[in-house]
Amino acid sequence: MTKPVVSRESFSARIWRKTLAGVGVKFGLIWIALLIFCAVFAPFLANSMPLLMSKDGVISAPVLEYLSVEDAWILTSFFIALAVYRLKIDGGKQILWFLLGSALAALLVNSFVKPPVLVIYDDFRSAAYTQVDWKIMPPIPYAPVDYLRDLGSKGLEAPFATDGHTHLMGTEENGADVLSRMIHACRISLSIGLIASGIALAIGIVVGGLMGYFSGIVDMLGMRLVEIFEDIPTLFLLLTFVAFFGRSLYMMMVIIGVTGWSGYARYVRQEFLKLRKQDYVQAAVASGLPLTSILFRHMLPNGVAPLLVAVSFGVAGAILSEATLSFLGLGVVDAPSWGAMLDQAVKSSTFNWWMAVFPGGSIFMTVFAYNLIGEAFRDAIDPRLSDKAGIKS
Amino acid sequence: MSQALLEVRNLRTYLRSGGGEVRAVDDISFSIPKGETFCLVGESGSGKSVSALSVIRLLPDGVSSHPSGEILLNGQDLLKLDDQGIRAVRGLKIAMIFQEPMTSLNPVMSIGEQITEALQLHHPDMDDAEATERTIKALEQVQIPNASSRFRDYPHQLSGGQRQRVMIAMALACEPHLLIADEPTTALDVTVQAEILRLMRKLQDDTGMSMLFITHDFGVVAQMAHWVGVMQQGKLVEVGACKAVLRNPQHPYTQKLLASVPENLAKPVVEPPHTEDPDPADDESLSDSDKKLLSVLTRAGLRGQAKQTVSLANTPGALPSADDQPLLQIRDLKVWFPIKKGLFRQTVDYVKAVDEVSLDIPQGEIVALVGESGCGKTTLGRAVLQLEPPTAGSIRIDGQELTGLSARELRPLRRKMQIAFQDPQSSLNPRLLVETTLTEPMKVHGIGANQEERIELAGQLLEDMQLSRESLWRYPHEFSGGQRQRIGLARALALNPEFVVCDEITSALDVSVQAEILQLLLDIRRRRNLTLLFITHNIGVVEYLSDRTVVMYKGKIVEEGLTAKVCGAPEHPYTQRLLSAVPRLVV
Amino acid sequence: MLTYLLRRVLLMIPTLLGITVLVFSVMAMSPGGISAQTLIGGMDMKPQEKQALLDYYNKRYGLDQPAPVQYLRWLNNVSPIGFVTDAQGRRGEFSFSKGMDLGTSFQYGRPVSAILAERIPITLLLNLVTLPFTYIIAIMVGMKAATQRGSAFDVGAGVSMLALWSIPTMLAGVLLLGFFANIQYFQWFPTAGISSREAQDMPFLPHWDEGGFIRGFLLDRIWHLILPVICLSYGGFAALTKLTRTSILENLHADYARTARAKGLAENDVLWKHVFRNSLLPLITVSAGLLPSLLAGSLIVENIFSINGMGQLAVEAVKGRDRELVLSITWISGFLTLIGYLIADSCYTLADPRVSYD
Amino acid sequence: DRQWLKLSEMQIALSEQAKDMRELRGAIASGAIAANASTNSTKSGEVAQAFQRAYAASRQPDYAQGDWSVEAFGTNLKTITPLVSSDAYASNVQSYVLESLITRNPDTLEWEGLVAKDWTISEDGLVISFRMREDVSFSDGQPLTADDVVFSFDFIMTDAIQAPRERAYLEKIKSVKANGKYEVVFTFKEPYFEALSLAGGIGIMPKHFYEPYLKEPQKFNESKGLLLGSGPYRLADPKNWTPDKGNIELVRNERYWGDVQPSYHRILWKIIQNDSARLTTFRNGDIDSYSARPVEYQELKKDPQIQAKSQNFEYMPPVVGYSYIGWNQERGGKPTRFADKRVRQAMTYLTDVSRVIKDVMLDYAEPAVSPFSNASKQHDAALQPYQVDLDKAKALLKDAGYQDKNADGVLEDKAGQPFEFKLTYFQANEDTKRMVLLLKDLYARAGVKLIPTPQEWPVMLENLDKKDFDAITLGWTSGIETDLYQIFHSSQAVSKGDNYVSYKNPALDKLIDDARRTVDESKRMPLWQQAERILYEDQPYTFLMRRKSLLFVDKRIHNLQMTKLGLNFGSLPLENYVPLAQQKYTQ
Ligand SMILES: Nc1ncnc2c1ncn2[C@@H]1O[C@H](COP(=O)(O)OP(=O)(O)OP(=O)(O)O)[C@@H](O)[C@H]1O
Ligand SMILES: Nc1ncnc2c1ncn2[C@@H]1O[C@H](COP(=O)(O)OP(=O)(O)OP(=O)(O)O)[C@@H](O)[C@H]1O
Ligand SMILES: [Mg+2]
Ligand SMILES: [Mg+2]
Ligand code: NI
Repeated sequence: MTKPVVSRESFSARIWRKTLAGVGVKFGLIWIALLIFCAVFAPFLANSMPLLMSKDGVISAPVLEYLSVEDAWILTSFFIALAVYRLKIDGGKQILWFLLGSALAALLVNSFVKPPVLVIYDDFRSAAYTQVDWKIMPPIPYAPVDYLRDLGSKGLEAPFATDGHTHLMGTEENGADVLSRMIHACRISLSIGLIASGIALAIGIVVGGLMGYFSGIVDMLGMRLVEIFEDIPTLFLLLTFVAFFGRSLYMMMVIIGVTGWSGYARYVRQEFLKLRKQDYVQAAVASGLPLTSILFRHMLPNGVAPLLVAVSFGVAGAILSEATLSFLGLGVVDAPSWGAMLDQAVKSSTFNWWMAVFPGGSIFMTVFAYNLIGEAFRDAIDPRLSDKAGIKS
Repeated sequence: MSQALLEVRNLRTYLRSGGGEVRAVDDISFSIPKGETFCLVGESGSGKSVSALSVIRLLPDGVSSHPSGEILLNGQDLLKLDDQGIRAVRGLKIAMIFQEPMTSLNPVMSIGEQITEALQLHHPDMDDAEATERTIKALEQVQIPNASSRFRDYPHQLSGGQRQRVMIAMALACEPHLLIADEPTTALDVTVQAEILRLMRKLQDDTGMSMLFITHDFGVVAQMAHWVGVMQQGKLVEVGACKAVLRNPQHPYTQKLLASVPENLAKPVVEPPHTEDPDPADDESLSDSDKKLLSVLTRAGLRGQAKQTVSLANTPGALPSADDQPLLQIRDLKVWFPIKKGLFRQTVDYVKAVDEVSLDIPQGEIVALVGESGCGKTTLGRAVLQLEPPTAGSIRIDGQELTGLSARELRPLRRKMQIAFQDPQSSLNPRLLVETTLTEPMKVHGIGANQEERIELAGQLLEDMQLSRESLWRYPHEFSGGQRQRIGLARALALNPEFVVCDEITSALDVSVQAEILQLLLDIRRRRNLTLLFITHNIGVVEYLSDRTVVMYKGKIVEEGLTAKVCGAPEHPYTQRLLSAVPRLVV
Repeated sequence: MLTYLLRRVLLMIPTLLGITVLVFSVMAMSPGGISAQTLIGGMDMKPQEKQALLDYYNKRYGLDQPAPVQYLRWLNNVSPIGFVTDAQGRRGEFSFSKGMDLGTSFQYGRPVSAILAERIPITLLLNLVTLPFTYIIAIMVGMKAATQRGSAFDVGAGVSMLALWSIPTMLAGVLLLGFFANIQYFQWFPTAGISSREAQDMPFLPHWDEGGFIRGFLLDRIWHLILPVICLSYGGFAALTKLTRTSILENLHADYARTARAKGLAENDVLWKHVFRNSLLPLITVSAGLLPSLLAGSLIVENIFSINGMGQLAVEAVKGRDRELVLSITWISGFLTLIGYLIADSCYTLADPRVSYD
Repeated sequence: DRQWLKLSEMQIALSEQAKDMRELRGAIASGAIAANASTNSTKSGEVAQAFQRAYAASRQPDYAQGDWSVEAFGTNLKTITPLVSSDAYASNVQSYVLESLITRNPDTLEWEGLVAKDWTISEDGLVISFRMREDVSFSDGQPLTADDVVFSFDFIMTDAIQAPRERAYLEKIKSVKANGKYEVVFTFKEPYFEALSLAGGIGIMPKHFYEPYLKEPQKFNESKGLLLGSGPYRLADPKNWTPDKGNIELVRNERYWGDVQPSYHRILWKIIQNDSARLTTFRNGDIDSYSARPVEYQELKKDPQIQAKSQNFEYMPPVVGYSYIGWNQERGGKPTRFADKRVRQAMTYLTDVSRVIKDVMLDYAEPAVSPFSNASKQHDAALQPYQVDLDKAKALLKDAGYQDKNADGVLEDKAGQPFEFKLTYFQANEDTKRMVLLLKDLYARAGVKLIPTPQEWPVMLENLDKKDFDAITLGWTSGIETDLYQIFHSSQAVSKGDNYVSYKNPALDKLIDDARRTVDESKRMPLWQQAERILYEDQPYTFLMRRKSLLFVDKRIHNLQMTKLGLNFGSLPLENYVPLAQQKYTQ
């Protein structure tokens, strides 16, 4: 009489499939993948030193010699991530393995990688590196902080407008190659979004979960805390924190995270309040399952979907926050960042289109990509479409 | 039937959904004479609503198509009308009432406005005063008390039954020739349902309109219909005069449906449940009895009177003797929900959901808990399981006091008692495999030495529930409602509890599925010597299933006794009223 | 309703306290923290002079005391009930009606309340213009998208709204300014400020005069506000449009809409008479939540368009470590937001008969 | 005295160059004590010396009165009340309204009378008495008398008035007395080489207007726009200007007493914070001048639109400040690595100033040798800027014990600590940032690691006061004659003193003390030169450069001339005008 349609697909798999069905989201994912690629392989894509060269018969790889601790760590972590993904370990453990692996990598890298403290980029264009048998240069032969002193770059040269050396995207105010900085800045843009949102998410889930599950007085106090962080304009809090605690990149991530959790907490709370009344949660309680299992196994996974939507927008927001901070003069100093570059463009009173178009465009694309993913995700978990999955809204 | 007001000929309605096309209505023909009622019955999804919506042309434009057929209202083919034309028919000649009185009224418009809107739409020359007057009259007609003062009320200020009356008033305001009612009482309490049905019959008598009445309850059919059409998978498998069809169903499907009605179910003859532990030999007898059961069922469907004899078998002698300590002992249980108001949310009053209830349930007994909606049935069940902290009173299971225990102290005791929920949608965690749902509690309570063993146990459990073992590796959304309900039951039984609360586990299901589950329950009871607190509002189910019946009214138990006695000769006036409201399939 | 309002107002107190505690501790923990040293910005004083000034500030604001004590002092001054303090900062008797004293800004040397009184109206004006503007556009687009679900307009609107969301505000601001207020391209709008200097002498409404067309104060103000308002609002379109669209879609298929159709109502009437009002409800609730983000957004917009609002003031105050100002700005903007929520909730009660607060 | 306004502090506040003139008028002193200067013979009899240039301008054939001067400020003004205001913008506004006794001639750099007719200085230099013009009145018509001068001094010296800066500055004056209605006598505590400018430079505030505020000093201290004086322009409402107006507007003082009436009808300042908005506004022709950064200047010079509408100027005002890197010699009571003279010299050898000027400033700057400008008489022409010399620097560092012992590219000192230091700079200045990045690369060549450390103004101030930094780059403004005491005297190396690099040299101290006491210029200059040589040798700072002013001015402004004080744009008495045909604002 009833012919059950057997689609042997888990709820999350279905959401993923539906999410991925859109066109926009594919574009978004491709863009993000491109960013990840750039972030991981930045030193090999844009650098002043040869990738490989042979001088007097001796073959050396200067890029590796000059590989910074950070570069090395990111590379190893990336490959660990690949390996873990390939190994098909079960969901939760994958993350654990990855974290363990990259922590180990951090330790090893810190103790073994010892690049020179001072890098004089001009030297790579001197005889020691030019009079060689052969050499392979990275596709963009300029490091992001190579200000081309020896080439007498005065900065702000339009793309291709330069004599002798080509800069595909021109140079920025200090004379560095824009494309090179763009590539290296992928790291900041990716990490600031992910880490900041990660921090915010962690705080939000804990606070919101406790509020939602226990309600009552916990809820009441928690809500006040949420309101506090909500009512002060985030940017203002950011400004205050950055102004007062300095402006390192990590600080910035922490700060964007610490100030951005209130929205997530609200979401989680709302979901948990709703879920608490769901029969299957009641059944779990009736079965005498421990609280952690109820909270994290039965409630969180069911409440997490709308949260993920919020996160994808949060990641996008964090990237914009970084740009805004740069605009207010609180960005990072020397490190390449899109926000700082865009800031140069909007602050300068002459309109250097390449300084606005490339970094501005990348910020736009990245934010847009995250938004597209978020949007697709939101449509995928739309309650009207997923009523059959057990969460009624 | 030259007198026919509405004549549907060879109607087909196809709906596009996803990639494919659903033949929701597949070549049906019927006609409704003036002043008479045509009832459409059939299981969920059989195409009743789509047929009705096709008649009034309310199906979404882009999705539906009518490859063939005509719908003649007074000889005019509705399918050929343009938008303008059909709008003139809607409300004026054909009106419709929907199932959900809660959501079918616009929440931000007063009920008066909504009715006058309909009036003025079809009588553009009617001025406000007259419209108001007519509206109030319409409200009075449907017996809304103080109609003139309620004119300005918003839907949320009315009870469910009143809202449905407003819907009827709205539908009748323009005195349509045909009223389509799509399960107008399904969402209502039996008592309210009885009133509404009575009202509708009266109005029909007064106005002489015709009705297309959709329901899945044969009891209602028996009360309302002049004509009956039985639908199955988009087809009208049987059409005829009401009495003829109910008494002498021709089509096997109609027969099966009628047989599944609890009143018509044959109660399997069972030996006293408490005697011995079921021995392995039982397994064989089970499959035997199953076969027997099925054959009895089919035959019983034709006779319909088997029930009487079977319930006689339910003599008190078959029950455990009363001096044994009861498995569950409830004393003066109160569950009061504070109503908080004012500046500091101080408690100003209580909703006395359960108020001084005392109840004993001996081992192995099935106790039915009945009562109207909101009388506190669920709350009582949840309180017994300590899902709702009782305000006062004591609950003992096996002599062990439950109230006042901490969550940790309670945990080992949870093994003994479990609960199964009404809503098959939300009672299973959609993110967990059936396997996890079943084995996780086992693990916590130390059942089964290792995971393999637990999976084996879970598999067995599912087989008991007549589900395949492979179901373990599926997610809840891959099952139908009835299957999910069985998994929910399996979860409750996974811990091998002595006592299970079943909270309206069948009310979301079709009759035929309901019948399966009920038989399953009896079977399990027989094999496991299970004690059940069966919460329901369906008297038919009560009579079929339970040994003893407890009637609740406004948080208190008003009557309690053997089912045969309570249902046969109710003492308390409330119980009498409740029972008389139940639409019976008396043919 | 009244008790509900009162209760909400009472609940604001812990939140506002929390805000000030948070901000105060951030400032106290920051490098330099709140010390009189940062107040002596001038480089042109002798060491003794600086010391004297330091002592003066220390005495006046109690900056040499431990942070918690300072905070309590500040709180006492700000709260309308508390101990009366005299000019020397000595504590007098307890009073319930001593009035609020927001203190004196370090940078400006003027009472904070006076400074805020100048700035708040400007920011409020900006936001109160932006909010309806955002709503009108979002509702119009959202509605069209919902009724034409799946059409090119629907898809296009969805994508372009999302794209707008993704444009960094400062880029948009600078580009708008560079293209629409620039003689080289289109000099349609002014570059800075919220009114021309002549506007003060103009009549309020535009009219024709013998000298030609007189813009009038109102039109002048609008003319100045257009670019900033666009800049502030475009980011908000995406979320609101989406919300409108889903909300309308949901209601278009709601049971009551079907009832209305069954009555014989035309589709347009169903949309406007029944669906529209119900669809607006979720939009009301989010309106208050937009306020903090608008306040934050005005930080940049005010900078680009040289508008002297709270945003600018906030940046200045933070950069100048102006404690009294920072504290007051934060709690007042928090307060405004909370009031915004309250108003939104009250509007909700009005719009939706089902909700009643007591 | 604003002599020691930090250059970069001005950079925050100032971006248009007219301020040079304002600065100057308000402040600068030179040793040239033009004794018994008097209203000497003038070209046209009745025109006073101070108005000669303005008079000449008004004789130009295309001279016309009318039009407005419209400028932009980069930040909102907090107040324009004299004394209370602290930024250069406010003093710019005030310079059009308040006048002082004397002013400096832009051609000769000599002092000449403005409100004063002439003055005499006693033999010991302790008493200066001014004879004042008798026809001077404030813009409200009240005559300006000696009482007002005395009042101005007393008002400043009143403790309750918030004018600590001015009080500190006038501290050397013992008393100011009126001698009759039009003579005022200043008595000094000790001989001081800048006594004349000190006394003559006080802005004269009308007694009748400001006196009431002595009773309510708080009201004065908190006021936003209390500004009334005798100058060529006035506030339309001298009491009620407020910052929220968004602009500042001065109107012509119709009662102006001067020999030449100013040309513009109004002076208007708009507030435009955003740089590109300011440029756009200039492009649109809505403001009259735009001061550019070097990079911008180079671009804009090529811009046809800008070229068509404006005239551009690049010039080096004599009072332009110099920028430097200060090497902190003492930290936490212990000498730092920069306490070693060889290290400081090495750093100077490494600092390729000419490259900085070329790359960062695009040659719109000249190298600084010492605090004294090359044109100043204080400067010893024999001293040449240090030439960059990597080998010499390396040798010096080696000599001082620095070597790269672990071959990581960074030098280590004897204790094995790497030679790395933080260079603190003010974050908001793009050119400084570029320079620091350049220096970082330059120092790297010698194995010295520079860590750029941008800081906010308050944080930087605090670090300066606590002497908590490694090295810092900032700027000082110069005067026509520059006093070294504040910055290099060892007595100022205390907490909160301006000798925050803790540079101590007894020989230099003595020279400074002597020079300051010497009123006779011919004896004083050799002392300064001697002091300069010590600084040159010791390099407590690495002196970097003096920047050119780069300015675009609207073409309709006429009679722009270069003087010894720089461009005469906006200098007072007003010399610029707009010919009738080009006038834009008619009101
Ligand atoms: N809008 C729609 N789009 C696609 N398919 C639909 C739509 N509405 C109904 N159907 C399908 O048409 C078939 C008939 O549905 P219908 O609502 O008429 O059943 P019913 O007999 O009224 O059931 P119930 O008793 O549950 O109301 C079902 O298979 C249903 O899934
Ligand atoms: N958590 C709660 N807070 C306040 N009141 C509650 C709560 N749960 C139930 N109630 C109230 O207690 C009363 C009894 O509710 P209960 O759910 O037990 O009724 P029921 O008999 O199960 O009804 P139904 O047949 O509709 O399921 C109702 O009036 C209900 O509104
Ligand atoms: Mg139906
Ligand atoms: Mg219930
Ligand atoms: Ni839903």
